[in-house]
Amino acid sequence: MSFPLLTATAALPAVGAIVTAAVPAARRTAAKWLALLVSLATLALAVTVLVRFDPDGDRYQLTESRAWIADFGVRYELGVDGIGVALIGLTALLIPFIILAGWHDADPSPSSQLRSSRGGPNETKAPYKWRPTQGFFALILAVEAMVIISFEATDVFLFYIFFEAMLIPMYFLIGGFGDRAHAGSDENASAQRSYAAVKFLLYNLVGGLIMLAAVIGLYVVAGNFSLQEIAEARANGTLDMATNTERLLFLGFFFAFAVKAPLWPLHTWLPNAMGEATAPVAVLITAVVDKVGTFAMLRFCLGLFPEASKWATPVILVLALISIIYGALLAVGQRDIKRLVAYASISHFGFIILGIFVMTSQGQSGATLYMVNHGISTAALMLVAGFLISRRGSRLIADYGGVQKVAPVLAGTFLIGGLATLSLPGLAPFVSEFLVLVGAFARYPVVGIIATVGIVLAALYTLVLYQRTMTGPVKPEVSAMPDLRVRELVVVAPLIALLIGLGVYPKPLTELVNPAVEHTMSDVQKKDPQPEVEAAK
Amino acid sequence: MENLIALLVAAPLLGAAVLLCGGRALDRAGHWLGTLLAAASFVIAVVLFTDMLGKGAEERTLSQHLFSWIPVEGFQADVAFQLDQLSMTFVLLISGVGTLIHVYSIGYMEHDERRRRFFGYLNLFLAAMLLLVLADNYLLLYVGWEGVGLASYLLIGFWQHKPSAATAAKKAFLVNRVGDVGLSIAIMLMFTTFGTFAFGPVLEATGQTSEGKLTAIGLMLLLAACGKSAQVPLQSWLGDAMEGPTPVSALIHAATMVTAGVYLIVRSGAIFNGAPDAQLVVTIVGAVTLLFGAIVGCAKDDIKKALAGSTMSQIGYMILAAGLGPIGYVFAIMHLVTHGFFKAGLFLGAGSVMHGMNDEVDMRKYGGLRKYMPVTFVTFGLGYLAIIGFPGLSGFFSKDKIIEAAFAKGGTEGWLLGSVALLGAAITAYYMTRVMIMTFFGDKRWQPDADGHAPHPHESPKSMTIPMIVLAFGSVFAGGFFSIGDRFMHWLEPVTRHDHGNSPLSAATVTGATMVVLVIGVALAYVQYGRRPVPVTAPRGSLLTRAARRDLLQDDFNHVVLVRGGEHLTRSLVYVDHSLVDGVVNGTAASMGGLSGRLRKLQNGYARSYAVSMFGGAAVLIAATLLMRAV
Amino acid sequence: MTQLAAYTTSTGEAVQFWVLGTVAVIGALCTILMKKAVHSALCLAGTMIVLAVFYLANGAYFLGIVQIVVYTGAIMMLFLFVVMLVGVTAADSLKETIKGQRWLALLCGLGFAVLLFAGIGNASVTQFNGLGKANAGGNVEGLAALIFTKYVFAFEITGALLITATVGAMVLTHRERTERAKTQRERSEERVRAGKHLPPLPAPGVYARHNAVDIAGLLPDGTPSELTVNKTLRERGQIRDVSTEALDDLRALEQRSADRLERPDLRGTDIGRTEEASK
Amino acid sequence: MNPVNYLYLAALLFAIGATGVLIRRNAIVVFMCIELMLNACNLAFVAFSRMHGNLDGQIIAFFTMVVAAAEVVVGLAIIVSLFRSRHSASVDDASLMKL
Repeated sequence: MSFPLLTATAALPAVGAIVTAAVPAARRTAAKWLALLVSLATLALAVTVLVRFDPDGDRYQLTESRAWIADFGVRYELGVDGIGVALIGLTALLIPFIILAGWHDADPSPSSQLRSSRGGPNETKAPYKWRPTQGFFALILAVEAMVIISFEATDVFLFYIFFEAMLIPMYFLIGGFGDRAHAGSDENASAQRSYAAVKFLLYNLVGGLIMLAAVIGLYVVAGNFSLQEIAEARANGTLDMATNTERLLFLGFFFAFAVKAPLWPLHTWLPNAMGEATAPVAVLITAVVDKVGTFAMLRFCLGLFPEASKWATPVILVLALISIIYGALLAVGQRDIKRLVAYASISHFGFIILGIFVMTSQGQSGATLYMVNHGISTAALMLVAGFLISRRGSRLIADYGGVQKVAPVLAGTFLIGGLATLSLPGLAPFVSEFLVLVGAFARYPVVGIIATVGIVLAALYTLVLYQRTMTGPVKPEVSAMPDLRVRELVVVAPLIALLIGLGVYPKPLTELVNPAVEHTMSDVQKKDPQPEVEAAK
Repeated sequence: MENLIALLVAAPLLGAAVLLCGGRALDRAGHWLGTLLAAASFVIAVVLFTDMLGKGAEERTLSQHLFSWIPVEGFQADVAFQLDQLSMTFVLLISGVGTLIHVYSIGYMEHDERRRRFFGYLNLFLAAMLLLVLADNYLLLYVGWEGVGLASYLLIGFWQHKPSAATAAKKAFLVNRVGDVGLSIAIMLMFTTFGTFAFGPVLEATGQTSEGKLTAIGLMLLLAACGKSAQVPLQSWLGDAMEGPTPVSALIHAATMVTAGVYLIVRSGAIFNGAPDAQLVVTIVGAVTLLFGAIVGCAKDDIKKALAGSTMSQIGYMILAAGLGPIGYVFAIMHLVTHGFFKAGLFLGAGSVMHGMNDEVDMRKYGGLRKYMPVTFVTFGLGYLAIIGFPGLSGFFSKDKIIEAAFAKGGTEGWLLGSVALLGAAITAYYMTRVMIMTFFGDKRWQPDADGHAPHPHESPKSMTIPMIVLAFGSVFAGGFFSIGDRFMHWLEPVTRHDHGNSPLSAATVTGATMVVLVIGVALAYVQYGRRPVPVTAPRGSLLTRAARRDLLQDDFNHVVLVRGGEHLTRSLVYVDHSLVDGVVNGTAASMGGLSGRLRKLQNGYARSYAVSMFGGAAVLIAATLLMRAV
Repeated sequence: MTQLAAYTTSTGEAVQFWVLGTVAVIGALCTILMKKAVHSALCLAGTMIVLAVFYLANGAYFLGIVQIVVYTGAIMMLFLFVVMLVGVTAADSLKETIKGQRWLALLCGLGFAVLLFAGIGNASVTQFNGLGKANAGGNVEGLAALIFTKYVFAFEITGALLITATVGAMVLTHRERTERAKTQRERSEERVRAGKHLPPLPAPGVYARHNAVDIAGLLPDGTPSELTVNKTLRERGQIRDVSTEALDDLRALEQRSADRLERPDLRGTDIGRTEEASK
Repeated sequence: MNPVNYLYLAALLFAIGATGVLIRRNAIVVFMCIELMLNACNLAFVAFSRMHGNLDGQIIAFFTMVVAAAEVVVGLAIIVSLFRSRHSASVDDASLMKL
């Protein structure tokens, strides 16, 4: 058997997490460097996966398969298609930036040693033994490991386990490491943070439990958990599901993914979680973890239940449209920078889900590209916003003004992040958004037109945010604000370069994704609508 | 030769990248670099132009395929350029006027500490605009289209410390985005109808689809054009855009951005030709805007805003002409080019005046400046004569032709449109004369400003006057050069086609009528402003004047309906999200909590209470058993 | 005796049933309604004796005797013994402190009775066999034969149970001394040091309400002599009236229960609070 | 008279005992009520024994007595130790089952 590359890609950060967590309390910096190195090594492995992957080859490549829980037909099965490779690449790419951006986020703050505001009342009595820095980076690596294996798993049960297990480190990341910039007292912030963390956990747990029921139901119906086997059996007719069974199972899966994604009206955990978490963790949530939800819709919902997916399409499209418009409108109404980005993300997830369920090649390619591009663009915007917030110590938009004058580079990167969010042509998100819109329009013109309204609203919230924070007279509180430091520039510059690069030349990505999308299209047995006129091409 | 096309775009793009990413080190040489690259672009354009002239009329189209941009199943978007006569005209205008404005900016922005960045933005604008006119498909055009929007956003909001500038920039971008929705829907429609959105295949296949589809595409394109070219109802951003530095106004208004809409319509001529209803709407929009802009221009005391109104009106002429179909395409473009010269000249002149007057923009505080700024006066004056259509100057030829073409449309529409165009010419003469008189003639009305600095009107430096002079040349001679022997028409005909139409009025009649209204307009303005002293504070004015000062209340409408309504909508949605969507979930949680709290009270810890429940439960069980037995 | 086990019941048995049955029910009711535990115990004992008679009437001679000897004789004495240990003054308050408990209890009791009656009524046992055959070899012998054959295992286990219960009772009531017991000397020294004169309690097991130190001695003619009472006893407050103490205890107990029931809820509002905070 | 009447009597006594358990707070009285309930059961067993014509019912009643004796021993011991520590024989006072 050849080298288990996929296992290694997932296992490396997992091992890294354990080692990082074990670094002695005093060696905080060593832990940071260790985490960074591990994440970079993971990136190298992910690149290897990317290189070894042949877009035009088999549907699932680099497969691994071992018996695991033989009694229940659970196998340790890994394999990637183009979409998975792209998202693994995105994850491995973003984690080093997240680690670098959060370099100082988990340093014990001077106040926390005196009167620790986190960890509950016991900690004031206990001597300061907790190692937040090690924990923070270890948790990030743990999330990375779980996300990567979720993208790789082709066994439904294996996927489910890591899909759910992800919640544990995320819960601690949200609840344990809050944004230091908050309005009000420490106690207030602590209460809000735990509220956000619990809300995150409850929403996702409920989704996960419903999915568990569906997973078990799937086993009862199909007799095993293997994605490939079930899909194959369904395709050649050996596995016949009753219509209602299929629909119920589909709904069970979809609900969990819709919570994770998040789709209106299951979205309210996201603004809380993103608002209260530190900026890098917020990026981790929206750019990495939530992608598992949309990815799983594409792989599991469409792959396992094509008929039910088609059955549910109208409702899902309406919900996606509501997400797009509603998220954008709410973003306009936010007073908190991070919550604004969160609502913008909800709008963008609406686009992704729209692209997946319009079931056209353009829509699904666009949705996949959107996942990658949204990850990069939100990371850029959110991380710069995090740098901004850490300087002023406030998340409220009204507390800023005229930053452009004192910190032009920060303002410039913020603007580019914002422009990416509003899908300016030339930047990567445009490609994906336009593909989704075209894909939607080709099959459901009205849906496409309504979704297009979203791009105006996107401009509105982005520009209002930029105007209120960056332009105008310099507020006294921001007048001494330093511009981006080298570490921060190292974080932002590559992201922006990627945004521009993928905006101008997205071909490598589309070529990676296209064959996978073709497979998905054949799963659901849908053909693209043909143009009315066969123009000479 | 065709490999040079990419360089046209690449040169200013490189400049933008270097200037914006480069550090302070470039502060001293940055503006030269920017100007040089703009000039390089112009030189390349000229080279390509001469090459093009050397070919036969039908072989002049060049194309360059760079790379495949978005290859997705059934969806091919390429980065490819197409340079034909229409594009060439624009490229020359954009890079030429653009270069002049760069030169002008060297002087105008001399004291601005962020000059390097300004030049970066100018270069970016140039690159985007060139991309727009060079693209060989609608999607790439869309990139340029939005790129222009971005650059104008950056330029209008260049003085970001002024909240009004930042707001104006945002407004411009947003209104343009509304138009962009039209363009993207048009592209989607093309994609679903034709399976492609490259110019060639789409424009060739227009005959194969229904008129309804074409009308839909046409109307969507018109929406896009309205946004970018500041046509009613999306014109509101243009007046506010005057918050930007004056070269920006010149660049946006004269040569480039606002003419993009005209380009789009003329480029998509085949689509509009197949959709007469869409064409009718285009002409109506053009005619309405023509009057709208002119009326607004009459009332404004801010010199730049008056010129902005005039721009709106002139673009209205072009849109009107473009809406006339093959009769008008050529004249739309011709007016566009001549307008590019004289309006750029006028704006640069206005900038020069402001430069000498401590950035004062209120014309009521000018007066008698002709003695202090002779060069500005002369160039501005030539621009003035050109725009009102003084015989022999550029505007005369181009505008006259449009009025003629409007009549040639035929039928009631023709008469109506022609009359509106004539009326517009009269108002143009009126408001331009007003601007001229208030600025350069009459008494000195300037006063020390709040800080006690009395303005010392003076002529601007060479770097500013030379571009004005060059543009003045263009204003004077371009029209004649183009019209003699119908040169321009023959040049563009292979692309746009041309149709003479059958005008109910002879060319001479139209010219005569134009002259008459011209004289009336000038005379009215003279009577009102030349004979009497101009009051420094604006009189209250008639209802129309007051409405026109407020952009005919369109902004107020927007404010009340869109801004205020939007604010209420978002605020109520935030509330809904918090209390309804979140509330349902939290309510479930809270009711669970409440229920468990109530249930918890049952667990009061008294053994006897538990005993009661046990006995009660036992009783119920026995009862159930008995009942089941009984049944 | 054998006729009692016949197929029909005699009139005498019917009379006996209705008379003694009434007594048993009254005794049972008194058991639960008497204020004092002693009275309850006595009433229960009465009921049990009646039951013993019923056992005998039903041909369970062995059980009837056992009921009298073991139950009424031993167990009820045990009860009385404990009542004495706990103190006769520890009267039970019949005031109900748990809201609705009494009504619920009555409802349960009544419901239970009705259900059982209904169940028995439904069973329609109109004929019965009588124990003539089973008791032919003597009741005790019959029982013994069953116990040592069919139920021998259960019998052995009950033995173990009894042993366990005995040991358990000893363990429960045995107090392990964790420290050296104070000697009488130490106690008296402590008392002197405290300077307080703790009057003795009334003697246990009697219905004395106070320690009676102020009761004057009787002169030979039967009149009480105040001289026999030491004045200092009164001045020191050495007269200890326990009845008020007992009543106070009772009141305190009721108060405690009431307090506990109406204890304000401190939890259960967490979600609302954090929700407020996040606004 | 039908011996079923014994069963009715047993049922009545049982119900009375149950009510007593529920309304009395003195642990000793509660115990007595439990005894009453056990005795009521015993009566029923004895009556059944007569009805069925075999001695099994009596055996069960016998075992019940034994178990009741054991229970009383342990229960009273518990009451005594409770009284020692709390100076009260009220079952409400021993309500440690609460949160």
